Amino acid sequence: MNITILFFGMLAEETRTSVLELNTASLKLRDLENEVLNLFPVLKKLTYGIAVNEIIVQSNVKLSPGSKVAFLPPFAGG
Amino acid sequence: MNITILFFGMLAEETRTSVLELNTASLKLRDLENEVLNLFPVLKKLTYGIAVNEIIVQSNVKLSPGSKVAFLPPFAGG
Amino acid sequence: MKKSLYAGAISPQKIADSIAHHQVKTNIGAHDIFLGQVRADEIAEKKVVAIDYSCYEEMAEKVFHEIREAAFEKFDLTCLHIYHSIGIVKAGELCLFVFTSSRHRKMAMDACRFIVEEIKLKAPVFGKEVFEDMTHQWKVNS
Amino acid sequence: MKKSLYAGAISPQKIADSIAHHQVKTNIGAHDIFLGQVRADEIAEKKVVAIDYSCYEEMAEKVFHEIREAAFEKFDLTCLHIYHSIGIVKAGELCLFVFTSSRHRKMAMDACRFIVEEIKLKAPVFGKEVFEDMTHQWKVNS
Repeated sequence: MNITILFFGMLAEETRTSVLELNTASLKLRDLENEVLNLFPVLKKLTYGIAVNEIIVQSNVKLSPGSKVAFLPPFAGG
Repeated sequence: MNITILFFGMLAEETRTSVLELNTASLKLRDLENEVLNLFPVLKKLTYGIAVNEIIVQSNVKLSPGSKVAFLPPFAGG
Repeated sequence: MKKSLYAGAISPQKIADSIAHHQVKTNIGAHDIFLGQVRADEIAEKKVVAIDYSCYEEMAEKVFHEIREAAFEKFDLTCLHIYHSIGIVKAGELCLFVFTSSRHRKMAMDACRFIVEEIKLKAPVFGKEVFEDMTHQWKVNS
Repeated sequence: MKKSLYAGAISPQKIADSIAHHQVKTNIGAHDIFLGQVRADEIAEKKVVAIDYSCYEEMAEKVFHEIREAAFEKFDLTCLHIYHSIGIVKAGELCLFVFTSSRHRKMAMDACRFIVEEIKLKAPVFGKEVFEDMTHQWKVNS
């Protein structure tokens, strides 16, 4: 299925990518995350959180076609 | 000795006075306060605090010639 | 001694000017501003149209000065300004402007709250609530 | 949905205009305003001249909206505004403007603090600290 991967801030800088359409066999978030880490090994040494469809998730949620998976560096707002 | 008596806000309105130079025999605050209450009986039913030389006092302090004794209604600043 | 008593209502423009003056101080990371605004309260079916503030001037300036000194002592502040209106302030207009600045947000916010509470408690300021029919009653802080 | 993201620095004039707009609301007795200002921090002997803010826009607006809803739920507020800069904000300029209004001071102040903490914690906003020599480092909230 197609998943949209988004990178922001320092992560976009390090991966040199901000949006990526990925055709993946991963059905769950952790599998997709591993796939992305293999594509961009630089992410392994960076701190990030993940939002699926604009909501921060900690658990290994199921993905659906068209899900937006965002890799977010530490927040610096305010 | 001469003491300056000051009234503010509601107290000035009720006594119809804001400044009064009083030549008094009172040496201590409570005596002076009683003297003032006799001059302005309306004060007896009003709430007030007293400042001597711009400092709030609760105790029966000694007065000196030229002391300024202010009768202050409840504060409403802020 | 810096004066805190201010004739009449405090304008939004005065607040903007005050903020703008702090933009050269690049060690500031956080400002907190508290504004008191006169409410059109209804009391016994009469509406407050203004508060006429008066005060014991010498004592009030001394109290504001002491509050300022105490705040600088207690909190790590870069700047601090206090303005309180004296005279007529109409409903909807501003009567109090407390402005604290610090490197970090917590100090600015803690200091601002401390100052506002101290002013309510200690400043010899008196307020005459004026109604539409020009009668009045004396305001008491709760 | 009301937008909170704001292009560039927030001007003191915008704050004044915002305050002025509230003078018709005569049930308001207290406003609290928090302002974030960009500091010219020195990091390894290099001075920050600006922060270039970016964000995950859709998510950020959603988070600001949720923070606003939560604040109205928790506190008795009359009005509430949140603006966060996106793009370049120079040292000394303002990047965050939180504005709470209520009948009474405690609600306005408690709400303002709650909102600022929530923004720091939850808003997906990223800051690139730009140095004099145009090198940069990524800011992390402490």
